[in-house]
Amino acid sequence: MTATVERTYTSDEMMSIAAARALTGGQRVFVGIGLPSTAANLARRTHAEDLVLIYESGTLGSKPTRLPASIGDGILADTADAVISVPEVFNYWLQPGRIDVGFLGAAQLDKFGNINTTVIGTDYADPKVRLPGAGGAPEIAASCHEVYVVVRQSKRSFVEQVDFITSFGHGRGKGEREKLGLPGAGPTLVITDLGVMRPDPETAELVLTQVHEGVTVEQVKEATGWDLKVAPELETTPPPTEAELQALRELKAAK
Amino acid sequence: MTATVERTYTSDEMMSIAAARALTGGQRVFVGIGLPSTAANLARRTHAEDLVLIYESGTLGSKPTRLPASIGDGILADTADAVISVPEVFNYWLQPGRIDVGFLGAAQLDKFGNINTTVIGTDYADPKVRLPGAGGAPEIAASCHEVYVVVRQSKRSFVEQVDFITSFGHGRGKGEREKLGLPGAGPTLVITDLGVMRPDPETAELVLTQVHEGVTVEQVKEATGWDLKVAPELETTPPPTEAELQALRELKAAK
Amino acid sequence: MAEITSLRDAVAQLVHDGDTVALEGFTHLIPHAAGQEIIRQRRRDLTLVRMTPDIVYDQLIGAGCAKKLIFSWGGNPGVGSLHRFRDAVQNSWPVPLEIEEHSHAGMANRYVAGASGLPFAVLRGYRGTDLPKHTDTIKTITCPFTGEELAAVPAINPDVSIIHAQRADRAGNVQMWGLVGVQKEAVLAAKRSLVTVEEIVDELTPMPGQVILPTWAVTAVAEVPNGAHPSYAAGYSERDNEYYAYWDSIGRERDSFQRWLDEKVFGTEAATSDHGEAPLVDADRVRVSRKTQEVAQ
Amino acid sequence: MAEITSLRDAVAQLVHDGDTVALEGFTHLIPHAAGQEIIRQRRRDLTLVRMTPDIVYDQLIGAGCAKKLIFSWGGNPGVGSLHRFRDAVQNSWPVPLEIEEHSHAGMANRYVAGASGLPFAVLRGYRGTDLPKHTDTIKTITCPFTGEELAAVPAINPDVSIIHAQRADRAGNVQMWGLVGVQKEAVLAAKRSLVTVEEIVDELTPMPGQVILPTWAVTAVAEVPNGAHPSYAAGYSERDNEYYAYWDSIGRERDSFQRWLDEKVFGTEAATSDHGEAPLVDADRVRVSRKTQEVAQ
Repeated sequence: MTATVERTYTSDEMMSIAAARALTGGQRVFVGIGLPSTAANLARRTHAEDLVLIYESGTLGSKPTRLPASIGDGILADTADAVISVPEVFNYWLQPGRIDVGFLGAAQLDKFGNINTTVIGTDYADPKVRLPGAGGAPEIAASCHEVYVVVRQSKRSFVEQVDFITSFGHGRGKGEREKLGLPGAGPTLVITDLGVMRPDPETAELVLTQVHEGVTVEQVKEATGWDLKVAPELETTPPPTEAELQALRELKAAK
Repeated sequence: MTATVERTYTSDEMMSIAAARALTGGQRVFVGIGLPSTAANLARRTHAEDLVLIYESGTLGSKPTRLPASIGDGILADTADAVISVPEVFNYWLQPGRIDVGFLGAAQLDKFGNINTTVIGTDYADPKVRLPGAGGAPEIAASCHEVYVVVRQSKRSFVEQVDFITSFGHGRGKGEREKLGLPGAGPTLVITDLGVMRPDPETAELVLTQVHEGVTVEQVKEATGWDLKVAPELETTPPPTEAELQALRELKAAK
Repeated sequence: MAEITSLRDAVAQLVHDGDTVALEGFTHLIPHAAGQEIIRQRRRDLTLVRMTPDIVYDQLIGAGCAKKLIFSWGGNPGVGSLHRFRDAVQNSWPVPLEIEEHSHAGMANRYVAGASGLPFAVLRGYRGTDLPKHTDTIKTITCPFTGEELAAVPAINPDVSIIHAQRADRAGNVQMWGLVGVQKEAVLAAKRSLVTVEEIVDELTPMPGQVILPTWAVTAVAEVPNGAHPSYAAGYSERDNEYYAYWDSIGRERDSFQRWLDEKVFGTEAATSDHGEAPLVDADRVRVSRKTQEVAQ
Repeated sequence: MAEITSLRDAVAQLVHDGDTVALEGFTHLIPHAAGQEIIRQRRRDLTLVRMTPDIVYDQLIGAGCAKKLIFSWGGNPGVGSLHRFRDAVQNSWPVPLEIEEHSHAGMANRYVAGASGLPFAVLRGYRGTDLPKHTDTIKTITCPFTGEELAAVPAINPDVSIIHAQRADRAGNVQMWGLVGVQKEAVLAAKRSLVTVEEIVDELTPMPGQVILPTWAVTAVAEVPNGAHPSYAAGYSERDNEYYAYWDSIGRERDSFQRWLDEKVFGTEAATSDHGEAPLVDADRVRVSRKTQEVAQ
């Protein structure tokens, strides 16, 4: 870990920047609050100015000049191309598959990209931890063309199998989405503070395809609750550029 | 018919005024264009200032200062409490039974208040006359608490049984609406240029309860295609007052 | 992102023979100029969808563009019948016209289902009427919670939907206000869409009652001032009520209609900066029929 | 016609023990003052309905007003957990809390069905998730046209829905704008409704993006300035983000919550011309927790 002493950025910053880079201009992104919102707004500030941000509170094309403090922050409405009702968001815009990327967080994520934000523990009626629940995520995960997950990685949160499927990823493997008739491709990208995972094209199991600069494969494996496979051609995430770091810090500082 | 020479109003004017009188203040009225719209606007100008007019083009609480030339006349939107989409009119406002009176016209009306605005002739595929069709009427007739019909009376239009049920009245008699689960009471009042009919409480057959001043029962029977029954206590419509006539004529003249 | 283009190019690219096409606008913002451009380009075998086929569809039907009409109220509002529509239904002139008939509530919900990516919609509708006997796209469905039976209608998903709106910006974002009918649903339900607008502006000033269609939800935008005439665009024009009566005299006979087609549609270029058929002078209105047939809409 | 009345009288008349009550407002326009008045009047055995039970329901649940919660996302937005909600679910304190859990899409459609007078709604939802295993108000339904299976959820028709809006006129017509969430649907779905407003005005100036509820669709209107605090009313106030963090310190322990209840709710009168709990001074915020738990909403 000699590299860490030289780093001028945190692993959270690397995560947000790596997540932002995954977005490309013109995409329509359904944005969850927190890490996804930071990444999506950073992308708009850097390389993807014409990214279309959609928030479930009812805004199409929000262009906030600071990070929204909540999904209902007034700045999302004030800067939007259109403000619509919540039923309309889900029925007219999400459900028919008009959104390219669903950008989600997760409390617990498993080997096949299934997401749990409902309960920790296998007894739903008497959970170890009661989490907030589904929100918009089940249908975001079903209907967006692709799902990107951005989440801090740990053995506790990256598990063999989630306790509760709040948002369906790839189930127990390849082909399950098609069988269920889910229109979108599901989670195609998982970005953490350590690296990037993608589903194996054959099995849909999440495979480490990229480590952030200064992170070792062992570190990622130690922070994963299953026997994480590594892609044959493992890449290293280029470190944040000055411009990216500055944009991120300005965004976070803006009030 | 000695009275006619003294009359200073037309039978159409009597009809509109009689129809306007049927409405009382505060009622929510779903208004069809043409005769119903004239009557409803006249009521607003005379005794029922706070009548709430709802047009299927998407206006709640229109207060036009002249007769709308069409259901989509801009004045309906400009003077409305709220302008909404057409799906919302039908789903959120009509369907749940929020409207007191559905005020309809008819091309053909039968003994049990069923309305036909679809085809004249019994062969749908090869009709004698192709009429405009249903529009909003079937669900207006189903969902409003009551339906008032305003229509010029003739043997041709007042028939034993309509060729096509566009809007269900009382079917073939009392109790059929309940059997179909229709929430509203159906046609409770039919106002014509000759008099007024109401369904018999026992049979739901339309019975003449009122003739306009100067009109004889025989005249009404001659203009009816079934053996019209007459209520034991037949009333005579009071003639238009000066104020009513003036209001109606001003309304019709207003541009 | 919507392409900003001419009406002629938009219709050429987006409307094909055999397509299912919806021109919407509930008495306000009816895309008349686009309808006439479809006639001008001589499209055939269209399935036309519209809640209120009025003059705009009388013209398309009379010109032989349509093989089928899906609708809920077909008339000349405030005037009477659509003679070209009647002639097609009753006499197959100039070509036979199949009809699929619903109520407004049913049609509105069919568009809502289409816009929502659902295969069908549920409503309390059609009960006791004769419509389900003749329209096989009306079925019943049972509520899985209460056991109640309700009506079900299939989604409408046109190949192309065409609407008229007040404004678009240079990015192709569309803004309309006033009576907005079922236009948003029609566009969102369609595979492709064209919006003609009164004007293209630098910025869309927010308006009370506005409906916005983001550019990425629209295929093409064409500037066609007065493109709704004889219908109107609130804030831009008034409804030409006299034209509706005048149309009765044109549409009533095949000959007069054919002359109108030759002169006013085929004899003119596609509307661009000014709509092909300008509001008429009184002299044009010699055979206005005042016969009115007032029926429930 | 809506009755214009005080918050205290409105809650006394409209909210009864055992009622199903929906307080809506999607992060904007949350009717906090009304929630606290329900606590103050010591209502019991309520079935609380809300897409996003946040602080307003943490307070009601902690005060023992609720026996059941129907919801789709329960958290303190941007801060973390709702400790009173967790304590009720996990430890039945102060009373057991039954839960009925949906997704946002499902809840939104349940309100839409309720507002539409339909017994159920259809959506593409819940597929592959574990929610249907635990929530018996999620069923499947087959499209009568395509044979496709979709999700069905029953209508929500609360006994009372309560929302906060910017303005009403003296006739009781309500106007709101900005993020309008599911409030119109919640009011239209309910048997009775109460709207608290920032102010009652002579005339409702039209606003872009406005939603109007006519007076005859609302039961009661009460003027409660700042009645959404710590949420906000666009055009009137800003969201008090610090209060959300501060609430974590209050709600975390039963004792601190009880003290808050005694002081800020039972120790004050119903909000009338000024909302009972004014924005807090910094001195009140001694135990603000910064622990955040960011999960997908």
